[in-house]
Amino acid sequence: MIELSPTATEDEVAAATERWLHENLPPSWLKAVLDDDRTVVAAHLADADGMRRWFATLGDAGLATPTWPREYGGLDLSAEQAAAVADVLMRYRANRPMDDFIGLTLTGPTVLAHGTPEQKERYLRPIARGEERWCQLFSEPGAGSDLAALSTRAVRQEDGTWRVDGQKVWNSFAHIADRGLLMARTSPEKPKHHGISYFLVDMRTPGLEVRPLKQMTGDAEFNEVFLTDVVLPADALLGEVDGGWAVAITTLMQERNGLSGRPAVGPGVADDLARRAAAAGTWADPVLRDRLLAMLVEERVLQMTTVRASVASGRAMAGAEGSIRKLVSSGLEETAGSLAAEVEPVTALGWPQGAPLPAAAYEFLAMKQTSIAGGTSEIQRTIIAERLLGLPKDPDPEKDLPFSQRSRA
Amino acid sequence: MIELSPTATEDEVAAATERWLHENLPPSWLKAVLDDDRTVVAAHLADADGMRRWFATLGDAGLATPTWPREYGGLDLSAEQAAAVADVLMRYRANRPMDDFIGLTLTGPTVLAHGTPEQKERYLRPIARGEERWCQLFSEPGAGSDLAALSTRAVRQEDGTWRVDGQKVWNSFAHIADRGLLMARTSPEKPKHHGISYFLVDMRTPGLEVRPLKQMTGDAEFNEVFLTDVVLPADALLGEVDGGWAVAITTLMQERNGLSGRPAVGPGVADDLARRAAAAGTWADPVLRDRLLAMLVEERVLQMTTVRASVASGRAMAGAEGSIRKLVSSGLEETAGSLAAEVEPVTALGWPQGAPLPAAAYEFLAMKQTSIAGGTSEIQRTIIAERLLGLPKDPDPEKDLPFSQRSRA
Amino acid sequence: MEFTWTPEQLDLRSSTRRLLETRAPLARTRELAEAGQRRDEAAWSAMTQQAGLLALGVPEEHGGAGGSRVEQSLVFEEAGRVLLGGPLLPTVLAIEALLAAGDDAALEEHLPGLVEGERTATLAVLGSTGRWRPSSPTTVAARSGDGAVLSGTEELVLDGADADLLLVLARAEGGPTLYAVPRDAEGVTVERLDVLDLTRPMARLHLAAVPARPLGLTGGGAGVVERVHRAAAVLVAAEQVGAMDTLVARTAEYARTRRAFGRPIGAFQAVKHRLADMAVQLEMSRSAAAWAAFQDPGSADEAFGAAVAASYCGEAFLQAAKDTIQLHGGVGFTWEHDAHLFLRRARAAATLTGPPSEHRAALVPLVLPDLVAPGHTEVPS
Amino acid sequence: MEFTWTPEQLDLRSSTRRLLETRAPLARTRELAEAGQRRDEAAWSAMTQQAGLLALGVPEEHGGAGGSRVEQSLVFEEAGRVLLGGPLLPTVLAIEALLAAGDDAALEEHLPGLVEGERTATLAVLGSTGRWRPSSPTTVAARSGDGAVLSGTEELVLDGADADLLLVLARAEGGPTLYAVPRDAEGVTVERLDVLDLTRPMARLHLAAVPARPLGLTGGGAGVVERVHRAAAVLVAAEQVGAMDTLVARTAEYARTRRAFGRPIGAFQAVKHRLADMAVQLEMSRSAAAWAAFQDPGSADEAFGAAVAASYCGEAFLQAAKDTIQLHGGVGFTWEHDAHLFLRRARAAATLTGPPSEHRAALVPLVLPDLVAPGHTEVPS
Repeated sequence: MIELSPTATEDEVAAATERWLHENLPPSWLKAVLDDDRTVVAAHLADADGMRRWFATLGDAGLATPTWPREYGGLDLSAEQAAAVADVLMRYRANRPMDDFIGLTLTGPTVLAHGTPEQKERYLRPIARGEERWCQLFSEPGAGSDLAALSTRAVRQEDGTWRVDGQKVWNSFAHIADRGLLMARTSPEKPKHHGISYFLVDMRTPGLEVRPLKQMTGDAEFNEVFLTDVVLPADALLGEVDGGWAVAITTLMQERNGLSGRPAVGPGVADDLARRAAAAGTWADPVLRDRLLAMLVEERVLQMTTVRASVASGRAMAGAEGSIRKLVSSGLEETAGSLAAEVEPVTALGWPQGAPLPAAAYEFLAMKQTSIAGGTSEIQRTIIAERLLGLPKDPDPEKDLPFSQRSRA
Repeated sequence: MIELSPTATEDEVAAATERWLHENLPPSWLKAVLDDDRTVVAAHLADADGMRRWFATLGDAGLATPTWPREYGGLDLSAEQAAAVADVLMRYRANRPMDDFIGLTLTGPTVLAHGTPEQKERYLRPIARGEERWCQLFSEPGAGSDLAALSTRAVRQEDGTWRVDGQKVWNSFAHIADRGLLMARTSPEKPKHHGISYFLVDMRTPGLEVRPLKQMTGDAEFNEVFLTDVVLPADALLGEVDGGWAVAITTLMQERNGLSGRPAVGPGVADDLARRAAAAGTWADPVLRDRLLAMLVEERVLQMTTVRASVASGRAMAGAEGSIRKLVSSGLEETAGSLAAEVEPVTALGWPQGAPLPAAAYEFLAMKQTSIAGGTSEIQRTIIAERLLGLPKDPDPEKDLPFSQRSRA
Repeated sequence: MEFTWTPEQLDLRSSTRRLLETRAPLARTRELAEAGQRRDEAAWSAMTQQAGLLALGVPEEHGGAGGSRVEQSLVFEEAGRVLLGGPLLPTVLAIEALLAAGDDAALEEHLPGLVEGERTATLAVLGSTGRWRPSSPTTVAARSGDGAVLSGTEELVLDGADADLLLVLARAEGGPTLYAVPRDAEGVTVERLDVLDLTRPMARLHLAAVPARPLGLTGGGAGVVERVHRAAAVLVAAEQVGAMDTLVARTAEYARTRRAFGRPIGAFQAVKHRLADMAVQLEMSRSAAAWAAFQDPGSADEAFGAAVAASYCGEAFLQAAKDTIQLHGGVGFTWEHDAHLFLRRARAAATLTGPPSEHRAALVPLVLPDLVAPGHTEVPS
Repeated sequence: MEFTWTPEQLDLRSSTRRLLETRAPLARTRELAEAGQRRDEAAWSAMTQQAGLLALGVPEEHGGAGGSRVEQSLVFEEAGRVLLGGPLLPTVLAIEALLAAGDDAALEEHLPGLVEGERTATLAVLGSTGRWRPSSPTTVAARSGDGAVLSGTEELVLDGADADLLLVLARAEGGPTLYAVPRDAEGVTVERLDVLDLTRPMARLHLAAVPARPLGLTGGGAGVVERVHRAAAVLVAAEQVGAMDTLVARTAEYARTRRAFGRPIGAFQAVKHRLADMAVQLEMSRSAAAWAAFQDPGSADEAFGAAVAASYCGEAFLQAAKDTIQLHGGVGFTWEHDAHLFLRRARAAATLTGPPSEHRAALVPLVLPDLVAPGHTEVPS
């Protein structure tokens, strides 16, 4: 484990991380990074065994999970210090991949907050060392924005185990995950928020079936997960029986705390679109040009806002900061997708058979994804209005009704 | 009264109206119109006595209120036929002025639908002949979009008269009106829609005070009306006691039935703005130009929609047509006001002391008026969603509560 | 008179709707799209040979039904409702081009087969830029003996890999000229494409000294293509209205039945008001598309109506498709849901008929002619 | 480092807020506006002589407080909150111009009186077009003996009827040059205007052979004015953030308390979501304005930050002012309500700092220099 004072400045943290990398990264990898030799770096990243060993080294040093407590494989660093670590790791391509996002960012803090000592011992270190990958089993076909309307059932058996039946949807990484975070209804006779429990699930449990879910882009980044007579051990329960909603809140609050490095203001998607417009000849259109520049401005202002939110004295968005950023970036993605198809109008419409979708077509088709996934833009506006402005909550006439008595479509 | 078959085509109606005008319009006026001599026409329009006589002639012929029954001064014409009449009258500048809108368009149909024979006799002919001008006393400071929340009280006295106290607001023409349409609460112990009555009020009744209400433009088109111990005779009541809401619905449904002539597709506000941009040099800005043209397109499409709505076979907007047109035209007015200030940026910012507001400044300041007055854009969207698309109604948790028990700010 | 449909026209609308609902419903459109097929053969012959839909735009002296743009537009509105794709639009536009070129021999040769649906045709008039620039085609016609040979690349050719007849616009000595080329002519290389709008197969065509027959007057091609461009704008606008109508009806139905937070989602103003805006834009689009269809083909009023309808309906449909996805939430983003078929169509249609800002710029000489002067206006190139 | 304010800076913000809340609250702004007065004398001397707000932008060697743009921007944010108008902005910008011109004699002559608030100054640099075109001024400087005389019309001169000193940009032989002119100089005709933004008196100035003293180098005026334009963009953006903050707070308060249909109107999503969008744009604007203020005056980063802030905050403020009126309904449309004062300010500020699309176009050479090439870009003229 690397030694870092809790009062170290971000620059000191970055320097210490860099020193450690120079000492611990396989020499050929280090050299390739320093020489900017992308072929060699790519070869390292493609070497599964080598990466497994590297993640173990990284995890043992506490650098994969720097904000966690030292006893569970972390370094007790602040979010700002951790961002400095992430920054350096990314520069050396030595960071953990996106596939590990749920384990590192959601499972870790949730188990830390609600787990028994045994659960912490069992689950945290394998995440820190990259040995187990996680997915999230929350949304259901009938419970999207209104997550607490979920109807997957978990029934306690006489032997203390749980039998689970239901269907989940929009589960990223479920097809490659070892474990999952599951919410299920344990007491349908209670109001909807009060009858849900939270489980830690082995994805290899019999009865659990993962099917890819094809999106409008043609990709299948997400999955559907069907649970049929799935039996979970008693200690799969995280937190109290029927106390799952509070546990889920912890998970949901983490969604925006990814280790994404220190924010900066610089070229983004709009700059790329402008260059593509120049190449396609559409930059000559003054109306399109102004729209591209308006997008560029908004993108930069979002970056500035992200920088501001990362600086203690700049924070004033009182709990709604993540929603503000998500709302704006969803809008930007929609704008980018619309513009992409106008910037390269011919390319977006047809391409050689069997070739991958051109960027313009893909961006156009994917533009709505962020406005919907992870809480729709409508939900974000509601959160902002309620948390930041203190406006009254949207009514839910069935909030206090027993779940089993609610109206159905 | 002029003779017209109920099956006359619009062109036949127009021709008959024109013939009648040639026979009845004062000869110098007729000549001035035919010669396009605007000075002489203006002199006629400014001659109060002459206009009074003319309105009497027009009214006696049934042409001021062609859709009304013949027995009350109308001609039993259809809306399409009446539009043909209005068209011709406007062409000869022989139509009734905007100041008479409420009497002609709101009071008439409301009294026809809900009045006693005595009330019809008393009120309708003076409207048809231009002898009495009306205003509407509905909105209150605490009851705007939620009109049924009005709190002006009317208490029945032992002698059968009503004592009224309260305050009204946004009353066009109240300062020049002879009579008013008043809604007041007669039974506060009933739910809000069920305790309102509707009265026909003499605006000269003691205790009734009209004050001009200055708008952000600096104009005072509207008034506030204060009612203090105003005593109304028993026969001021229109419809049943506590049945005022149904009467008011009749009035509100008429708001868009003004006799505005036959609709057409042609140059509008956007064309004017484009020409002003050319004069100011801002037409050279391609981004502004595209926005002006987009407004021009929308304005033309609204005209096309108005034409469509006026043709029987084109109607398919099922009761929401007025709301659609109001919503779009509010948006256009807002766009026009925004554009005006960009088209003539220097003019809009400052002008010689004491000179009237330049168009660019006035249009900019007035741009929000239509989005708010006569039912906000939010209310129009709600109406469209409920009537045209059958979406569920917005909840009103206090709808069925006695008015006196409702929450207050 | 605008917006006054005859009983016969209304019958045509109903019979077309019934025909498409039974023979070419949206579910069938999806099957064809997923299988990469251009048309359902049985439905095609029902539409052409039985219902005679392709004869609507053809004068009686040429063996057609003598219908007007109004009839055609009613048919395309119905076609839009079920996202009918394939050879219908390109063949109708090719017929329009043949009629506009006024070349009697060509009409006699090609029209009967096309009208009967036995053969199909398409336009290759956007050149290598994929944009409507009829005065400056990029394909070149060179003289060769008595006739001409064409060389160039043609982008975004609808049904280009399967249509029997290609109408190609090329730069000739006397000016832009339209040529007829059999698709299987020597020198034509067809590059079949994967497409954004899954309902409308497209190809890129490479022409290498392809022998071609001129249609109508040499140098008259630009005028013909401009006229066809307007027809395309008017018919596509009608199609967009039909498509939007499906979107509004389906999304409203979803909002009435899908529940969240104890209520149908249609009770939330965020949903309700967005749907109201969709309905408003649909009604406005309906007016614009119909108004354009009621104008005389070739008239300035038609040019105006086409530009208004193309810019308004194109943007409205794109917005409606996006809103449909947003209001459906996750399910709207899946492949299984039809929303993306509409989104794809909306984008492709807007590109194929030309960007809305170009249509708006085209209005200036029509409605603000005094503002067309050096320094006053600029049509984006 | 961006967004890290020192404790002294935060103190400055609080003390300025207290000062303005007591001496120049919004209600006082309205009184002055309705009476057509340029300033409250007592408040002005409290701001200048006591609080030294005008010294913030002046280096210590010139007798100032040596503050940076960050301090100035904090003050302008507070001023925006109460829509403080009058001579503050024009005098601060005139001081900026004097400093940028670097003419020691002029600094010695003018700076002390301006910093102390004893005298006021303004810029007359927009010429007869009312637009920022520092390379092509419309006022002309002619030689006259040793000095120069200026002739021309200057539009949109803030506080132009009352400011003691005018800084005029004129076309001289050696290029655009800035000149100092006492407002009461012979040949200056002041046309006091009625104004849209009631808080900021404006005048049109007619100069007829007015004797003037050049500031700094002949031909150096364009650079000076460009620098001042950027300062104006940054400070006005801060002011806009303050003003928007007032709007969001007041509108949210209204939405929490005003009831309709049995609920506070803030429970309706149409209101709630519109307010959320206002809050988002406020937070975004806050970031943009502060980021710009943290950049070194004169640097390319400042030019970038100023263009971003001016275009973003200008449009956001205008939208917030419109939304405020919409969400207040009828009462928001009355003269008595403050909403229109904000709407007026928003419009005037956007014109005075230049149209957003111009600021966006100015970004191209800064962030996409490879796209500045013939045919690639075009700055609207």
